[in-house]
Amino acid sequence: MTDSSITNDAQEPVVSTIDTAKPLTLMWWRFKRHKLALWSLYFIGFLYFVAAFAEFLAPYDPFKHSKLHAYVPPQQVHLFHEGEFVGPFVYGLERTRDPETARLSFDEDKDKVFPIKFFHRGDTYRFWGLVESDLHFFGIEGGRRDRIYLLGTDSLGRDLLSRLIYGGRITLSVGLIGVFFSFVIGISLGSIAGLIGGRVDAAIQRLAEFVRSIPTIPLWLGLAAALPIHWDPVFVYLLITVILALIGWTNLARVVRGHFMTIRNQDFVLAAQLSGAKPRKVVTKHMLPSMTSYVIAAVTLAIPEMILGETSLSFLGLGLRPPVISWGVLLQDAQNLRSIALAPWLLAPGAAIVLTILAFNFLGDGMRDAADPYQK
Amino acid sequence: MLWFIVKRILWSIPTMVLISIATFIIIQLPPGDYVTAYIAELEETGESITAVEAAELRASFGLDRPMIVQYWDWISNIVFYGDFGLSLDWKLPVSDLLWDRIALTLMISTLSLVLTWIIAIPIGVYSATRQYSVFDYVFTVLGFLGRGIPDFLLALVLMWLGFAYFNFHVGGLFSPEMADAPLSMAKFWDLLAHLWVPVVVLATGGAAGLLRVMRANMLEELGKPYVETAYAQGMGEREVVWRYPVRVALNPFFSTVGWALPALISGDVITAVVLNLPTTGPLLLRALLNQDMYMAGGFILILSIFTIIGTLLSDILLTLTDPRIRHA
Amino acid sequence: MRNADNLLEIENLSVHFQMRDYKLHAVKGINLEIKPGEVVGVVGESGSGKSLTARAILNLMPRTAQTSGSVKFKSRDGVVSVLDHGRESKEMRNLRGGQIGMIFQEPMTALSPVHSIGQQVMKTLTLHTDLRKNALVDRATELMDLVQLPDPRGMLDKYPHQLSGGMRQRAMIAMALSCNPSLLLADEPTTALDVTTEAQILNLIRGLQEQFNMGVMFITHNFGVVAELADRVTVMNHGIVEEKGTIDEIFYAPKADYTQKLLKLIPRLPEYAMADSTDAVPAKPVDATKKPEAEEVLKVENLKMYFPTEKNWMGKVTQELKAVDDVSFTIRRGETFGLVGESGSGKSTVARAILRAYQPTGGSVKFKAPDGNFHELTELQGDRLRAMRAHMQMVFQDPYSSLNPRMTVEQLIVEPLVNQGETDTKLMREKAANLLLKVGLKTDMLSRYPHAFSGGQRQRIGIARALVTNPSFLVLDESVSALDVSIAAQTISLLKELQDTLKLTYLFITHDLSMISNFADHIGVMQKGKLVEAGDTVEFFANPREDYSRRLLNAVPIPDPRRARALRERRQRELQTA
Amino acid sequence: LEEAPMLAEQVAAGELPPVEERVPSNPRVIDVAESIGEYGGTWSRAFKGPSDRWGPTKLMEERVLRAVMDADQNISYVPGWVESYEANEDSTVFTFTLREGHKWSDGQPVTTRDVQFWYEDVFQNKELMPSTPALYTAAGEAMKLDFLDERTFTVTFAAPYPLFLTVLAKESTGKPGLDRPGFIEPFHYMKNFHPKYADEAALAAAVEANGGQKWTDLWGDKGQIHAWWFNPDMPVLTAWRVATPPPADTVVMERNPFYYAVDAEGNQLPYIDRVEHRLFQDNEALNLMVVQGEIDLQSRHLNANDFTLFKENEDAGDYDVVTWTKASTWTIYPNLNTPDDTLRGLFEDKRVREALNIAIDRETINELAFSGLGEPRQAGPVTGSPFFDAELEKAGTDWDPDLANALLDEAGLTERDSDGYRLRPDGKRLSLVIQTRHNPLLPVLELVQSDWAEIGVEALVRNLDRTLVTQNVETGEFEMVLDAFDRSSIITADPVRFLGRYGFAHNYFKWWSSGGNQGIEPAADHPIRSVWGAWESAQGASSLDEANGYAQDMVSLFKENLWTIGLIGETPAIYVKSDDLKNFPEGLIDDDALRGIGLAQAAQFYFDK
Ligand SMILES: Nc1ncnc2c1ncn2[C@@H]1O[C@H](COP(=O)(O)OP(=O)(O)OP(=O)(O)O)[C@@H](O)[C@H]1O
Ligand SMILES: Nc1ncnc2c1ncn2[C@@H]1O[C@H](COP(=O)(O)OP(=O)(O)OP(=O)(O)O)[C@@H](O)[C@H]1O
Ligand SMILES: [Mg+2]
Ligand SMILES: [Mg+2]
Repeated sequence: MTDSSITNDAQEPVVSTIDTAKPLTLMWWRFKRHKLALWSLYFIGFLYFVAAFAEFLAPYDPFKHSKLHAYVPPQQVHLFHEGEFVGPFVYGLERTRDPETARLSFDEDKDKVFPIKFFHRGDTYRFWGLVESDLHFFGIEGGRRDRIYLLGTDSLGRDLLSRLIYGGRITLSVGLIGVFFSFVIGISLGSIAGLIGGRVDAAIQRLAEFVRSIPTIPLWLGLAAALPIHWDPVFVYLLITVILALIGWTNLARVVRGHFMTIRNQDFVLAAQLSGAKPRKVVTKHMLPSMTSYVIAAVTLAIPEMILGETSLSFLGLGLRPPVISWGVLLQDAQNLRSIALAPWLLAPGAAIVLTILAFNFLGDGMRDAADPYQK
Repeated sequence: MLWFIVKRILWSIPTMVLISIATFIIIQLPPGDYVTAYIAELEETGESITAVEAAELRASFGLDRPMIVQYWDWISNIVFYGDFGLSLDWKLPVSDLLWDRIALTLMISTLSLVLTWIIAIPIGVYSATRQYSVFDYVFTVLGFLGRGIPDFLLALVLMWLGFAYFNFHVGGLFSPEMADAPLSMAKFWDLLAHLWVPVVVLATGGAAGLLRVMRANMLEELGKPYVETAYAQGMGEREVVWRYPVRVALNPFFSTVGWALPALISGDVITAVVLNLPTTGPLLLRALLNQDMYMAGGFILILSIFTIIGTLLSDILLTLTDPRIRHA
Repeated sequence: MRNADNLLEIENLSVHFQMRDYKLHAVKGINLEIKPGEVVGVVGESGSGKSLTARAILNLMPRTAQTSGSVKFKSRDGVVSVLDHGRESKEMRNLRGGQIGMIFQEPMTALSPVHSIGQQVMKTLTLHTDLRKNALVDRATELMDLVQLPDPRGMLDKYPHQLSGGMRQRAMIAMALSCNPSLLLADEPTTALDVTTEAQILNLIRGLQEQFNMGVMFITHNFGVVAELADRVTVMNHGIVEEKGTIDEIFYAPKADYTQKLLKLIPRLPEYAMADSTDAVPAKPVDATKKPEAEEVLKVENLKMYFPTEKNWMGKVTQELKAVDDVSFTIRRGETFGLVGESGSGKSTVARAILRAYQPTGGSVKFKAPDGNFHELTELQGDRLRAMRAHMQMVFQDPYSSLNPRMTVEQLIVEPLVNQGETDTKLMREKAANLLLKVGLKTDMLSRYPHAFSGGQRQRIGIARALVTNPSFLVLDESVSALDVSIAAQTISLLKELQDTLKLTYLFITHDLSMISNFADHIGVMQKGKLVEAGDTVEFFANPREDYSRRLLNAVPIPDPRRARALRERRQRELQTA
Repeated sequence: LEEAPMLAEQVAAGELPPVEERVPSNPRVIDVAESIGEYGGTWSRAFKGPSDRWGPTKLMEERVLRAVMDADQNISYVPGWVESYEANEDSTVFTFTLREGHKWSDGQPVTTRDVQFWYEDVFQNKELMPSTPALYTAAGEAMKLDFLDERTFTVTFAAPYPLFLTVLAKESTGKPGLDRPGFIEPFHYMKNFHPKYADEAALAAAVEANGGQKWTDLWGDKGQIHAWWFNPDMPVLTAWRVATPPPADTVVMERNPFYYAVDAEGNQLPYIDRVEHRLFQDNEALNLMVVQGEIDLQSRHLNANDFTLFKENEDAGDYDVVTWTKASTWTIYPNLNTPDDTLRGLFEDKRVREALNIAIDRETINELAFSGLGEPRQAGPVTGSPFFDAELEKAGTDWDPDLANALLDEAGLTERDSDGYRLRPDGKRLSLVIQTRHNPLLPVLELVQSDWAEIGVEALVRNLDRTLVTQNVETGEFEMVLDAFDRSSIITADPVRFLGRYGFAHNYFKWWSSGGNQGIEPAADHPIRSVWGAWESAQGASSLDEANGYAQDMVSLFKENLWTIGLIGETPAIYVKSDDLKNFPEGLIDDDALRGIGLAQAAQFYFDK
C-alpha cells in the first residue's frame, strides 16, 4: 500500500535534519541521568567481569584447604613497616590454639613482611576449563605456607575471597534463570487470564489455586530420589529452578490478571486492537508496559529470593551444596551461631548479596525512570 | 455478587477433589513411608528393628494397602465424619494437634502481617511521593537488607546480638521462668520482649516486598491526569494521594492478599523453626519430612481450602475496589 | 494588583519546558486580567498555551514545567500571588475547587476511574462547604440536574467508564461549579456537547455568573460560543497574546492578521439553515455538488448495543441500558456520513460496535472489503477480524486515553503500519513525519510522549495515526472538536483531499453542525439510542423532518455577537410572552 | 529413710503413704558419683519433637539389669528392677526375683502377675506381636516363662543363650509400643484395655474416644495408652513419670513417689523433683538456649563442632562443658551389595578398599573438621570396650597416597581419563557417590574428596534427607554412605554393625537374618559368612566367656577384611552441665549399648543451691 497523496507532495526531506530520537535512544538518555542507576550498571558489569575472570582474579584455588589456616580472620593490608614505606603488604600469620576452648587465633608476625605482588604466579588453574595457567591478579611472594587472606578463611582454611569470586559465577547465572522462567510463565498466564477473562480466567485461577496447594517438600523429596544421583548438582539445581518456576508463577499471574482486567477496556488498548495488533502484541507492547514499574519491582524482589533459594532446598539434597560454590552456599556456612560468634567474616557473602540486589534494584529504578514518559 | 460467590463455591468442589487426590499422591511420592522414617530415627538413636517387624508395622498402620484404598479411607473420614485421622508420629488426632497451636500461630502471623502492612504501605506511598529523597533511599536499603539476608540468618544474628551485647533473653515466646506463670502484666512484657525478634524478622522480609511494589505502582499512577483533578478540587496532598492513586496502586496487593490467609495459618516455617516458635508451620514441616501422611495431608487440605477462600476474597476485594473490574 | 477591580491578573507569565537540547517556550510572557462577573473568551491556535495559562492560575503545572511571571488572584481573604505558593500548599488548597473552579480540557481522563461520579462531586462539596450526608447527596443530585444529565440521582452512582464523553464533561462541569466559585476556568468545556445541551450549559454559566458575580475564563475554539457568552476576547497564538479586546472589537474590527484569518475560517451553517433566517424559502444549493451514487461500503442493520445496569443475585440482567437501539444506515464509497445528536445518545457506541470494539447485542454490520465481498463484522473473530480491521480505522473521541502514554508519537503513528507487516523503519518514519506536517504539527515532536502535548495536538496525532495506513473506511469521533478553526479547516481539507483521491469513506461523529454541513454527504441524527432521522445533508439542513433535528439546528451558536444577542433577546421575549 | 520435701505435704495430708511404705524393703542402693545430694530443683533440658522421647527415655529407663561403669571405665552389670537375676550352668534357664514391697508409680504392688500378663497376653498375643522377636528366641524357639511365686519367675530357652542378659540390658525395641522394654506390664492398669479382661463396651468407648478403630489402636504401635511418654496415667517403675505429656511445648516429668532406689544414706531417689523438656525445632535454637544458660544438663543434639562456642560462653551461661567419649566412629561404608556390578567387583577387592582407606589424610580431617578433638581411627570397638583391638583401631589409617596409588594400579585400575581420574574396567570414570544425612559432616567429605582426587578417584558428595538415605540403604541403592559406626562398646549387646546391617553389606545381612527370604545371598566363600558364623557360635555358646571369645573373632575378621573406611572416632560427647548440677560423672563412654546418659544414673543428680 502506498500513500501517494501524502508522500509525493513532500518536496524536501523533512526527517533527516530534525531531532527524532529513537525511543531506545531516548530511554538511554534518560537512564544516564540517573547517576546511581548508572553506577549500579557499572557495578553489575564489574560483578560479571569478575565472575568471568574468576580464575585469574581469585588469588587462590577456591577448593584448596589448608590445615593450618582454618578460621583466619581477614588480614589487614599495611603500607608502612616500622615507619618505612614498603607499599601494600601483609604480615605473616602466627597461629595458636587455646587448649581450653580449642579456639584458633592468629596474630601478625611482625618479622615477616609479604608485599602484595600483582600478576603473580600461584596456583595453577584451567581458565574456563580450557587454558592452563598460573597467573593471578595478585598474590604474595613467600613460602608455600604463607598466604594472603583479605576476607579471611573458612573452617577448612580456604580463602573466602577466592570462594566469593568463584561463587558469583553460579549465583549470577543459574540463579537468575529461575527468575526469568517464572516471570515468563506468570506474565503469560496472567495476561491470558486478564485479557480473555471468562472461562479461561476461571480455569487459570483454579489452576493457580491448585498449584499453590501442592505441597512442595514431598515433591522435592520424590524428585531427589528420582533424579539419577550422578547428575551434576548444578544441573539438578537448574532443573529445580525450572520446576520452581512452574509452581512459582501464581502471584505474578494474579497481579497481572488483576491489572489487565482494569485496563483491557481502555481506549488505548482498543486503539491498538483496532490498528490490527495481534493479541500478543497488544499485551507486550501496550498492556504490559503500563505495569513496567510493577514488573521491575517484582523482578528485583525475586532476585534475592532466588539467590537465597539456592540453598533452601539443600537439606533435601536438592539445592546447591558444597563442593559447588555459590553465594548462597557460602552464606549457608555462616548460618549458625558458631560462625556468627566466632567467625563473623563468614557473613561476607551476605554483604555481597545485599550489595548486588541493591545494585539490581537501583538499576531497575533507573530503567523504570527511563521508561517513564512523565520524566523529563 | 451472591451468585458469583455461589458459583465460585461450586467451582471449588472439583478443585478440592483434585487437590485432595494430588496432595495424597504427592505426599507419598518420596520413597519410603512413615515406617522408613521411623527406622531412620531408630538408627540415629542406635536402635534397630528387623525387616519382619517393619512389615508388621506397615500392616498395622495400613500402609501396605493400595493407595486408592488408603485415599478413600482418609477422605471419606474427613468428608463424612470431619475426622482427619491419627497422626502417625504423634499418635494423636490431627485436629487436636492443629487446634493446639493455631491460636498462637494466628496471633503471631496476624501481628506480623498487619505490622508489615502498616509499615510497608505508608512507606511505599511516601517513597513514591518523595522519590529519591533521603528517606526513600534509607527505606530501600533497609528493605533490601531485610530481603537479602535469609530470615533464618537474620533471626540468628539478631538473637546473637541481643544475647551477646544487650543481654536480652531471646528465643521462644517466653522466658523459661515465665512460660508457666499465670497471665500477668509481667508475663505480657516478657512476651513483648520476645516477640520483637520474630516480628522484626517476619516484617522486614515481607515489608520490603510490599514497600517496593507500592512504590512502583504509585509512581505509575502519580502522573495520571486524574491526580491533577483531585488537586484542582482543593484536596491536600495527603488526601489526594491516599484517596486516589493509592486505591488504584493497591490493585496488585488486593490481587494476592487473599493468599495471606493460608499463610496466616501455617505461619512462616523457617523463622518459626529458628526462633523456636510453637506455631503450626514446623509441625507441617516435620510431618512432611517424616512422611506422617495423615497429619501432612489433613493440614495441606485445610490450607488449600483457605487458599480457595483466599482467592475468592481477593476477587471480591478486587471487584469492590475497582469498578472497571466489577463491570467487565 | 494593578487594578483593584480585577479578580485575576496575569502578568508576564512565561512557561517553558527544558527539552534535551533546547527550551520549549510554551507561553511567552502573556498578560491577562479578568474582572468579577466578566467572561473572558480565550481563543487561539491549538497548542498556543491556553491550557497551560489556565493551569498556571491554579498553580498546577506539569512537574517538568518552569514558570515565571506572576498570577494574582483576589480571593475572599485578600490577594494571593499564586505562583509564590507551593503546589501543595495550604493557600492553594483553599483557592482550588472552592474559589476557583476548573473544567479540564479532557474530562475523560481527568476523572478518577475508581470513584463514582457522586463520590467525586461530593468530595469537592465536603471540602469547601458544610454540607454533609443527605444534604450533600441532594446538592450533588441538583448539580447533576443542572448540567442536564439524565437520571440525576442514578448518575451519582455511575463510574466514568460508563458515561459518554459529553456526560463526563458535564460531570466535570458540575464539579467545577459545585461550590459557586468566584472564578471559573473553563477549558473547552463544551466540545463534547451537542448544541442543545451546550446552549443550556452556557445558560447555566451565564446564570451563575450573574448571580454570584463570577469571573470566567472561557477557552474555546467555537466562535459561536464566544459570540454567545464572552464579554471580552483574548486571542493567543504561539504562546503570546495576539490581540485583546471587547467582543465587538474582535469580531468587527480585528486588528491582528491572525484574528482576521481565524474569523475568515469560521465554519458557518448554510444560510438556508439558519433558524433566524428571514427568508421563508431558503435558496437550495446547486445540485451539482451532489456526487453520483456509489457502491455501498457499510451496511448497518438493526444494530443494538445494550449495557446491563442491574443484575439479580443469580447474575441475570434485570435492567439494561439501550445505548444503541435498532439503528440502521448505509454508507457508500467515498462518502461522508455525519452522525450528530444528543450527547449520550449512543453515537460513540455505534462507532465502537461497528468496529467491534464492543460485541453488539444484536443486528448486523456488513462491510465491503477491498476484495469486493461483504463481510459480516459482528461474526468475525481472531485473524479474520484483524484482516478486516486493516481496512478500517478510528479516531477516538478522547485522544488522550486512546494514545498509549508510553509510546512516542512516532511509535504511535507507525504502529498500524508495523501491524501490517511493514519493516522499513526509514520509510515509516518519513510517512509519520509527513503526516504530522499535514495535520499542522512539527516533525520534531516525533520523539515526544503524548502527555507533553496540548489537547488539540493530541487529537491531531490520533488523526495522523488513523490515516497512516490509508484505510478505506474511517470513523472520526469528534475529531476536530479541540482544534482551532484554522487547523480544523486544514484538517478537514486534508480529509476531503484524501477522500477525493483515494475514495475514502468516513463516518464522522460531531456536534459541530456548521462544520458537518460543509463536509458530509449524508447526515444521521441520534437521540436516546435511536437514529431518528437520516438523509441527504442538504435535505436535512434545509428541511429537518424531526422535531429534535429542528431544535438542534435552532440551537447552533452563531459566530456573530450582534446576531446572537438579537436572537437571545428575541428568545427571552418569546419566553416572557409565553 | 528420708522423705523428699515435695512429697512431705501429701504424706501429711494422708494422700500418700509415708516413704517407708513406698520403698521396697530391699531397695536398690545407687552409689552417688560425688556426694550425697539435696532434694529439689527442676532439671531443664530440650527435646526436638514427639520422636525425641529417646532423650527422656534414656535418662531414666529401667531394665532388669543395667550396665554401670566405674572411674577406670570398667563396665559391670547390676540388677535393675529385680532384686536378683541368675543363670544356670549352660545358660538355658534364667531366674529372676522381684523386690519385696516394690510398687508401681500409682502405689500398686509389682508382682509376677505383671510379668505373666506381659508374657501371656502381650508377648503371645498374635494381634500385638505377629512374630517373635529374635532376641527372645534360641535355636529358633521362643523362650518360655514359668511363675514360681509372687516374686519369682524363670525364663527357659531351648538352647544355651549366654548373651541373653547382655542383650536385655541394651535392647529396648521390642513390640508392642516399640520403644518399651518388655517383660513387665502394669496388669492392673493395662487390663482395662485388653479384650481378654476389659468390658467390651467400655473398651469400645475408650477406643472410639482415642480416635481409633480397633483395640490395638489404643495399645499397639498406633496407641498412646501404652506409651509412658504420652500417657500420664500409665503406671511406671522409673524415677520420674510424665506429668505434662506432648504435644505440650514443655513436657514435664515429676518424681515417682514409689521409686525403688535410695542413696547410701537411705534417701529415696531421685533428688531432683522435676525434669522439664522444652521443645525446639532447630539445633541453633538449642545452642542459643545453651549459651543463655537455660539448659541444666544435656548432650543430645549438641554437636562437637560447637565445642568452642560452648566453651567460650561457659561464664555467660553459668555452665560447664563436660565431655564423655563417643563410642562411634564416623565411617564411609562402601556398599558390597551395590547394584553396579563393576563397582561391586572393585569393592570386593581388598586392595581397593585399603587404597581408599590409606589415601585419606585423617589428621587433617581431625584438625579441620573436629578442631583436633577426635582421633583418627578405623571403625571398631572403642577404647575402654572389652572388645577393644588396638590393631583394628589403626588399621588402614596411615596416610600413604603413594602406596594407595600403587595398590590401585595393582588392582588393574591403571587407565586414566583426561581429568586424571582412573577408569573402571568397563571404561567409565571411577567415581563414587557418597550419600550422607549428616549435614555438619560435609566438610569432612570435601576433604575426603580432595584426598581421593589425588589417587584418581572421584568422590561425589550428596547430602540427602534422612529418610531418603535410609530408604536407599534399605533397598541397597547406594555406592557409599557416610554414617556413624556405633554400638561399639559392648558389641555383643547389638553387633549388627559388624554383621553388615545398615552399612557395607545390608542386603547380605538381610539375607542372613531373614533366613534366606530376603536380600542377596553372598558367594559361598564370601568372608562375611565367617563373621556370621562367629556370631552364630557366640549366640549358641554355652558360656559368656566363650561367647565373648567368638565376638572377639568377629573383630579380628573385621580387621582382616577392612570392609569399612573409618575416619575419626572417639570424639567428645559434649555435655553441657549447669554449675549447680552435681554428681554428674566425667569421662564415661557414650554409647547406646550402655544406654547413653543412663550410664550416669540420673536419679542421683542433684542441684546444689
Ligand atoms: N508536559 C509538557 N511537556 C512539554 N511540552 C508541553 C507539555 N505540556 C504542554 N506542552 C506544550 O506546550 C504548548 C502549549 O500547550 P497548551 O496545552 O497550553 O495548548 P493549548 O493552547 O491548550 O492547545 P489546545 O487548544 O490544543 O488545547 C504546546 O505546544 C504543547 O506541546
Ligand atoms: N461501558 C458502558 N457501560 C455502561 N453504559 C455505557 C457504557 N458505555 C456507554 N454507556 C452509556 O451508553 C450511552 C451512550 O453512550 P455513547 O458514548 O455512545 O454516547 P455519545 O452519543 O457518544 O455521547 P457523547 O456525544 O456525549 O460522546 C450513555 O448513556 C452511556 O452512559
Ligand atoms: Mg488545551
Ligand atoms: Mg461519544
